[in-house]
Amino acid sequence: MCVVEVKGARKLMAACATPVSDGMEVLTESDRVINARREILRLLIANHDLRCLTCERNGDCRLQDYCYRYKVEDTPYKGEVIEYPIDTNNPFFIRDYSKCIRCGKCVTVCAEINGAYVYDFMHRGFETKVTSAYDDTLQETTCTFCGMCVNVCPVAALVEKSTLWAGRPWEIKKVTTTCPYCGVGCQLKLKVKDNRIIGVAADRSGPNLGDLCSKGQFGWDYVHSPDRLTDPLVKRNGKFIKVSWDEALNYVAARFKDILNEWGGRAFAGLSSAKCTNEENYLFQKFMRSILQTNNIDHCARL
Amino acid sequence: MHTGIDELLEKYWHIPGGLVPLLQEVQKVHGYLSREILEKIASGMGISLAKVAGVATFYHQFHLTPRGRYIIKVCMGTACHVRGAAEVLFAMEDELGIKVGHTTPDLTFTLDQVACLGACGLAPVITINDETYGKLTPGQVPKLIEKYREEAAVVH
Amino acid sequence: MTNSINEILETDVILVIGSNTTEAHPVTGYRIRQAVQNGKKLIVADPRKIELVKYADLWLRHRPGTDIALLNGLAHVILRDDLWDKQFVAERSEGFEEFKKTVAKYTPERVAEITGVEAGLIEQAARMYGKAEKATIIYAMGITQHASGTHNVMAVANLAILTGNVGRPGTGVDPLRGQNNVQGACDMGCLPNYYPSYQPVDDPHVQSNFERFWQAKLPQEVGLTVTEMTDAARQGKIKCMYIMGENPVLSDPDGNRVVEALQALEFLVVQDIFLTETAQLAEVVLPAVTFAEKNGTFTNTERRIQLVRKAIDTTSSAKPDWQIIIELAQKMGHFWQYPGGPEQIMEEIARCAPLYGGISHHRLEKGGIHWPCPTPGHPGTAYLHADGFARGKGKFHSVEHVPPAEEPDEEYPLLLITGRMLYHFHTGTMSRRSHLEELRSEELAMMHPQDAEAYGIKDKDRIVVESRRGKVTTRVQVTDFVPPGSIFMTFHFKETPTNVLTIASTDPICKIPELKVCAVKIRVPFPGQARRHPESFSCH
Amino acid sequence: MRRKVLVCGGTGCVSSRSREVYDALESELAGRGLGEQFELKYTGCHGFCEQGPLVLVEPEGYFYCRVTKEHVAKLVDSLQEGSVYEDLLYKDPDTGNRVKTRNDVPFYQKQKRLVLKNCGLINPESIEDYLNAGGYRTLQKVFKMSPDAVIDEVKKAGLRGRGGGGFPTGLKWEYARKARGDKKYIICNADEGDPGAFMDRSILEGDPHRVLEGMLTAGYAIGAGEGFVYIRAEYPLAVRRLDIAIKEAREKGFLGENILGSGFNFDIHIKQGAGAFVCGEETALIESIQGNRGMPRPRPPFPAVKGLWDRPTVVNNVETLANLPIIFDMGAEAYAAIGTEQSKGTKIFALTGKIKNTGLVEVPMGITLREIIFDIGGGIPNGKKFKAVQIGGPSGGGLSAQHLDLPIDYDSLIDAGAMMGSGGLVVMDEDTCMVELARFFLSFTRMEACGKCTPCREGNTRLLEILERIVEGRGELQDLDLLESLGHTIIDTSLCGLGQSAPNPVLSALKYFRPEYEMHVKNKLCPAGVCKALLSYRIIEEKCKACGLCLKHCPVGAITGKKGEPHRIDPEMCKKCGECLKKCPFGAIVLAGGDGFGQGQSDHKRNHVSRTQALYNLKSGGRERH
Repeated sequence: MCVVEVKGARKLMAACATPVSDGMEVLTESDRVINARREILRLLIANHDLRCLTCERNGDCRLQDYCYRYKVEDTPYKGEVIEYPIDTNNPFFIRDYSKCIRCGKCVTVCAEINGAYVYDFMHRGFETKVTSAYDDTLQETTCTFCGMCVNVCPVAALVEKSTLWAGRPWEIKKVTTTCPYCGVGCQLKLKVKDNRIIGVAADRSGPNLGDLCSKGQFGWDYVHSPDRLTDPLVKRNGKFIKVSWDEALNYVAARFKDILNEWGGRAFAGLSSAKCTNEENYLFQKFMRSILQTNNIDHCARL
Repeated sequence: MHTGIDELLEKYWHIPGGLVPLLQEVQKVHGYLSREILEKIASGMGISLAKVAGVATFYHQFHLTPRGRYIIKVCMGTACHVRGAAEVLFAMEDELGIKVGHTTPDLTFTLDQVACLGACGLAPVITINDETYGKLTPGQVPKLIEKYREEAAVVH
Repeated sequence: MTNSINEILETDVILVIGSNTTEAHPVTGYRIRQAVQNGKKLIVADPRKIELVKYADLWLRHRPGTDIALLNGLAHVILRDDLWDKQFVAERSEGFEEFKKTVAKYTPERVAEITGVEAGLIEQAARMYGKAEKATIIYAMGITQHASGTHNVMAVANLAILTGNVGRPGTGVDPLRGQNNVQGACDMGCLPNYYPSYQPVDDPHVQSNFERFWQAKLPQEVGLTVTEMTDAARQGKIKCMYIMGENPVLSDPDGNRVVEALQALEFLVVQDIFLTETAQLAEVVLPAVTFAEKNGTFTNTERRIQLVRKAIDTTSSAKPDWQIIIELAQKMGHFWQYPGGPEQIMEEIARCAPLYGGISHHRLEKGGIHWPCPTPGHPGTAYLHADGFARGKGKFHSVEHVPPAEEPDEEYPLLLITGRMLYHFHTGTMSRRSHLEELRSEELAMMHPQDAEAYGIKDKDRIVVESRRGKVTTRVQVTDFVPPGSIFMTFHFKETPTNVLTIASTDPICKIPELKVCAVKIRVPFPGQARRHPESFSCH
Repeated sequence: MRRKVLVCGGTGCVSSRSREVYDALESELAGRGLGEQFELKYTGCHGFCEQGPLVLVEPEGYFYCRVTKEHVAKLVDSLQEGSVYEDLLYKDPDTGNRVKTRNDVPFYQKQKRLVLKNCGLINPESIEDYLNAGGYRTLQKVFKMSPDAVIDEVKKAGLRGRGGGGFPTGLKWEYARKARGDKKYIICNADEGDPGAFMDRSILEGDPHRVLEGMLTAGYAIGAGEGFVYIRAEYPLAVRRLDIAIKEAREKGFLGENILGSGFNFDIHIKQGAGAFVCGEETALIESIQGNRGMPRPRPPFPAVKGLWDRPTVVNNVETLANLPIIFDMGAEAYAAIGTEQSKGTKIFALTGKIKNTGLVEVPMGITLREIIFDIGGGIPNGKKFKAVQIGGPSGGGLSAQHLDLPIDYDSLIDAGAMMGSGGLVVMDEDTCMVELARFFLSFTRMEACGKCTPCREGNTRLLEILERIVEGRGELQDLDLLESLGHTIIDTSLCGLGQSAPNPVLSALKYFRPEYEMHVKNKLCPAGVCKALLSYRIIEEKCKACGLCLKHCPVGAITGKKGEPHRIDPEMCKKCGECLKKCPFGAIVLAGGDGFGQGQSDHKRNHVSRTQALYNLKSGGRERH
C-alpha cells in the first residue's frame, strides 16, 4: 500500500523504504499509484475472511479504510481462501489468521520492542503465515502477554477477548489516561462502552511511546471486580456492617476529635498511597497536618 | 538421542549466519528436523524457536517430518515439463498412493518434486536417492517402484 | 530519575544495578533492550540471572548486599586508569579528596573477595563505563531496600559525578520507582519531614508560610516513618491510624509485627477499593474508587506529571479519595471547599509547591510535563542538573561497605531476596483480580538447582520458608535465576505473605526497610511424600 | 605426447552412467598395460548432453557419443590401433553421415566457446590442468594494475551481468569500491534456480578455478578480503569440485595472504543454499547467507553500498565472473569486439525442450534465435513445427516464430517482452499449449514467492487460478483482461526481481499467442491438444471395426460396445489418458475439441463489474480523486 510513483523510475517504489534523493519527484496519488493500490486491495480481500458484518474491527479496520478510500467494493479474484482455525487458548486475545494480511507488524513489535520473538513468518509463497513456531499457543512460547501485537494489528487477526461482542468500534469511547501499575507512567486509552471498560488501546503521547506490558494492557478488569467495596463499613461486634456515608463519616470525625482532644496530634499517624493521585495525596497530608495536627505521614515510597 | 547436535552447535553458534548450515548438517545426520531438534538448536544458538522454525519452513531443503528410506525426486523443470514430467509424477502418486510432498506410512518412499535436477538432456528425469533415471515414461513407473519395494523388503 | 526514560536510547553505556527492569518496569526494559539492539553497551550487576543478562555485555553477579563495595571498586579502577572527568569534578563537585581516599581501599582484588565478582570483570566493567561518552545508571529497589540503602544510592551517584555523567541527555542516575505515583506522593509531601515540594517541616519559615496558606496551626516536629509508626503503635504511643490505599500487612517488612501494631490501635480507618488484608483489621472502611473512575494526576519515575482521566462512572456509592477527604474535613468542622475538584486542587498545589508552580490540568491536556516546572510558561525539565546541582555542587559522599543487618548463619542458612514479577503488582490487590491471575496464581519461590538437590526438593514441591520472624508455605521453582545459597520470592500473593519473613531493620538515614535481604531456613513439610508424589500438591 | 581420453563427468552424462564408462576404461587400459600410454580424464561438461555419455579422444578429436560400458572393450581396441570406432561417432540426423571429430559436429560449429573453453578438456579436480591451460595467468596482470584501472578495463569490455538483469558489471564494482566499509565482500551467485538452466553448474563442475580467478579479480578491484560462493545444495558435484578447487588454490597460494606477492589478501568460502528460488535475487541471497529467511529487502540501498552484514558487497553470477579471465587475457578491446553494440562477449544458453540437440551452447551476443535453434540445436525433432521459445525461465517470456531472426542481446529481448535471465532456452513445438505452459511457470513462482509482499504472494496465485480456470475450460473472455491488468500490477508493485518478472510468461504469451488463449476461452478448445478438460476422445463409427482392442485397454472401463457394432466412449467416465487412441489399429479414435460447457455463466458478473466501475467513477462526498 505504500507504493508511490517516482518520476523516472521504471516501477513503483515503496515509500517506506526508498531514501529520498535530491531532485526526486514523488507522486503519491497518481492514477498509476491509485490503480496499483486498488489492485493490491483486491488481492488482499480475495484471501481474507470477509465476514465484516460482525467483525470486531468493522469500522476500525485499516483494510476497510483503504478499500473505502480507493473505492474497492469487491474483488474479481475468486479463488482459494485459506481458512485457519481460531486460537482462543490464551486468556487475553484471540488469533484469527483467516483475517491476517501478513503485514508482519506483530513480528516487528514482538522482536524489536518486547524482545520476546514469539512470531515470525512461517512457510512461504501463498501459504506464508505470520504465527508462532508450530502454531503453538502463546503460553507455550516466550510470550509475555504485553498485547502490543494486538494493538498494532491493523485488522481483526488479533483481537482482545474482552472486546468480543462487547460493542462496535464506533460505540466505544476511548479515554486516554495513565496506567495504575508501576512507576513508568505509561499512557493508554481505556476503551469504554456502557460505562464499562472493555479493553485498552495504545496511546503514543506518553513516555511509553505506545508500548505497554501485560499489566497495563490486560490488568484493568479489577475495576469491575465483584469484590469491590461498595459501601462504607463499620465493624460492630467483630463484624462489618454497611452504613451510610453520613453515618460513617460522622463516626470517624467524632472518634478523630475525641482522640485529638485526649491525646493530641502525636497519637495520629497516616499512610497515604503511592497509588492515589497527586491531588489526593496533597489533600491527605494537608488533612493530617492541618486538621489532625501531626507530621506522622508516610507512604510506601520505600517499598 | 540427538547425537552430534552439541558438537555442531559448538561449531556454528558463534558464526554469523550459521543457522542455515547448522540446520543442513543436523538434517544430514538425522534425516529430518524434529521439533525437539529445532528447540535444541534455538536454545543453543540463543535465538527464538519462531525464528528457527521460520527459517526451517522457508527453505525446501528442510524437512520437519520423517522422511522415507527412498527419496524420489521428480524433476519439474521446464524441459522435463514439456516432455511430460507431470504424467510421470501422477503415475508416481498413483503407484505410491501418496500425494507429492508426502511420505508413505511405512516410511519407505518420499515423493518430492524439485525445480530442476539439472539433467535437462535426460528429460523427464527423476532421482531415487542417488540413482538417476532419465527419459522416463509413466508406464515405466510401477516396475521401477517395485524394484525398490523388493529391495526394502529384503533388507527388513 | 535525573533523566527521562527514552534518553536510554541515546546513551552509550547502560549500567543496570538492582533492577529486574524487564519484569518490574517492562516498558523501560524494552528501551534498554532496544538500546542494546542498536549497538549500545549494557552492564548488568545483579545476583540474579535476570532477563537483561541475556543482552548484557558484562554481568557482575555480586553477592546480595555488597553493592557499595562493587560501586566503590568500579570508581577505584576508573580513578586508577585515569578515566574520570577531571574538569567536571573540579568545576562541579566537592568532597573529592576524601572520596579518593576511601575508594583507594577498594582494589579489584578486595572487591572481588567481598562481592564474589572476578577482579577482571570489575576492571572491564569500570573501563566500559568510564570510557563511555554518555553513560547512565539505572537502579531500583535492589539498591534502596537495604539497611545501607542511602549509602548505596550515594555510591551510585559518586560514580556518575566522577565520570561527569550528569546534566546531559543520555546520562544520569535513574532510579525506577516501584509504583505509579510514588514520585507524586513524595512530591506532595506525604513524608514525615517534608511539606509539598520538599520544603522541610522543621524550617520555621516554611512552617509559617504553610500556616498562612492553609490558615491553620501546624505541628513543628518531624513525624514518624512507616516502620517507626509500627513500633510506636505497638508501644501504644500512636492510638489512631488513617490508611488510604495501602496494604502494609502484606507490603511492609515483618508482617506479623505490622498486624500486632494495627491491632493495638484504638481506632483504625482504612480507605481502599478492596477489603484488603489491612482493611480487615480496621474499624471503619471507606470505599474508594479506582483510577478509571476519577480525575487527577500521577507523576511517574522520570518526574513527568500526567493526567488521569475519568473513563467510567462509579456504579456503587464508593467515592474518589479526594472527595472522601474533603467530606471528612468538613465533618471535622473545617471549611474545605473544592467545587472545581482535582483541577482546583492542582491550582492550590501549584501555589504552594514550587516544583509544580507551572502545572495545571489545562496544560497537561496537551501531554505530560517533567518537573521542575516553576511557572506556567516553563516547558518542564527532562533532565536535571544541566546548569548545576540543586545544592550548588555535586557532593562526593565517602561511603563504606557494611554487611547486611542479617546474614545467613547456621540456623538460618539461606538468603531470602524479595522482589516483583511481571504478571503481578505489589500486594496483588489489583492484578490478582484480573485475568493476569490466569497466567500466575501463586507464589513460586525460586531456588538454585544446587540447593534444591541438597534439600532433596524438586520443581513444584511445597516447602515451608521460615525466618526469625515468621513462616510461610510456598511451592518451589528450581532455576538458576538465583545464585546458590539464596531464594527469591515476591510479595504479590496473600496466600504466601512473604513479608512476614523480612526484617524491619531500616536504613538509619531514610528509614527504608531492608526488604531485599534476610536470612531464612526451609523445610519440606512432608519429606519423602513430597518427593514421591510431587503432583499431589499441585491440586491445591 | 600421450593421447588423451576425456570422459564427460558433467551431471547429464553422470546421470547416463558415464562413471561406469570411465571405470571400465580405466580397468581395461590398466588390464592391457596401456595406463602409461593414455591419459584418461574425467572432465566437466562437454555441453552436448543429448548424446551423452560422451568420450573425446585427443589430439585427433574423435567424438564418441552414447558410450556405454559394453562399448569399452572395442573402444580400447580402436585406441590401441589408432583407428576410429565408427559406430560411436556422431551421426548427423539430416544426412545420416557419421561425423569424425568434435569440431565437425554441427552442434559445435556455430558456437564460440570462450567461457566453456576448458570444460570437457581439463580435469576440474586438478589445479595443474587449469594452470597448464593458462589458468590464473591474468592475476599477474590484474595485480599490476590499480583497482580503478581494473574497473575501467571491465567497463571498457562492456561486461554486463549474466545472471539476468544485465547490469554493467564495472559500474557495480565502482559503486562498491567507492562505498565506505571496514570490510567488503564478493559473492558469487551460483544459486541457479531457473528450471531449465544449468550453465552455472556446468562451469563450476567443469572449470571451477576460472570462477575463483574471476572472484579474485573482482575482490581486488573493489577491495574485498572475503568472498562467498552461494551455491545450490542440489548441485553436490559442483559443490565438491568447488571445494577441491578452493583447497588447491589455497595450497598454491592463489587464495590467502599476500597473493602472488601483491599484498592482496583474499579467501573464499562456500555457502550452500537450502533450496529457495528467490535466493537468486541478490538481497534475498544476502539474507540467506546471514542465516535468515531469504526474503528480499527493498533496494536502494543496493548491496554494493549496504550488503552482507551491512557492508559493501558485490554479487556477481558465476558466468559473469567466469568471463573476467577472458577479458584480462584478450584485453578489453578484443573482448568488446565480440557481440553487439550494447551487449558484449558471449552468452551461454541451456538449450532444452523440443529440440534435437539438447545441451549447453555458448554463442556470441547478437546471434539469431534461428541460428541457435536450427543450426546448433538441429531444429525440432519428429518433423514437428517450431512454435515458441521460452527465454529466461519462469522470469522470462515466450517468443514466437516472428522473433526467430531477432539478434539476441539484453535489450532486444526486453523489447520483445522476454529477458535474458540466466539463459534458459526452452523450445516448444506445436504440441505445446502456451496457456498450459504459462500455468506451469506460475505454479512454480507461486510456490517460490517469499511471502513478503502482497502482489507477488497473492497476485501470482490469482494469475495461476485464472489460468487453471482457462485450462479447465471454465475461462471467460474477461479473464484475459484480468490477467493482463493483474500481471502489470504485480510487475509494477513487487519488491524484488522475482515478483517483477513472474507475470512475464503470461504477458508475453498473451501478447504473441492471444488467439490460442481465445480459443481456450471462447471455443473451449486447446489447439495443441494438451489441456485435457478441453478434449474428448470419440470413436468414428464408420471407421470402427469393433475389434475390442480399445475396450480391452481402457483402464477405467469407459468404452462399451458389442461384437459387430461400433464402440462408444462414455465421456463422463473417460479419463482422457489416450491409451485407446494409441491402441486403435484403424485410426477410428480421434481427439476432438471441447463440448463448450461452462459458457454463458458470466452475464451476472459482468453486470456486477460494470456497476462497480460506475460507482468508482462517481465523485464521492466532498473528496474528489487527486
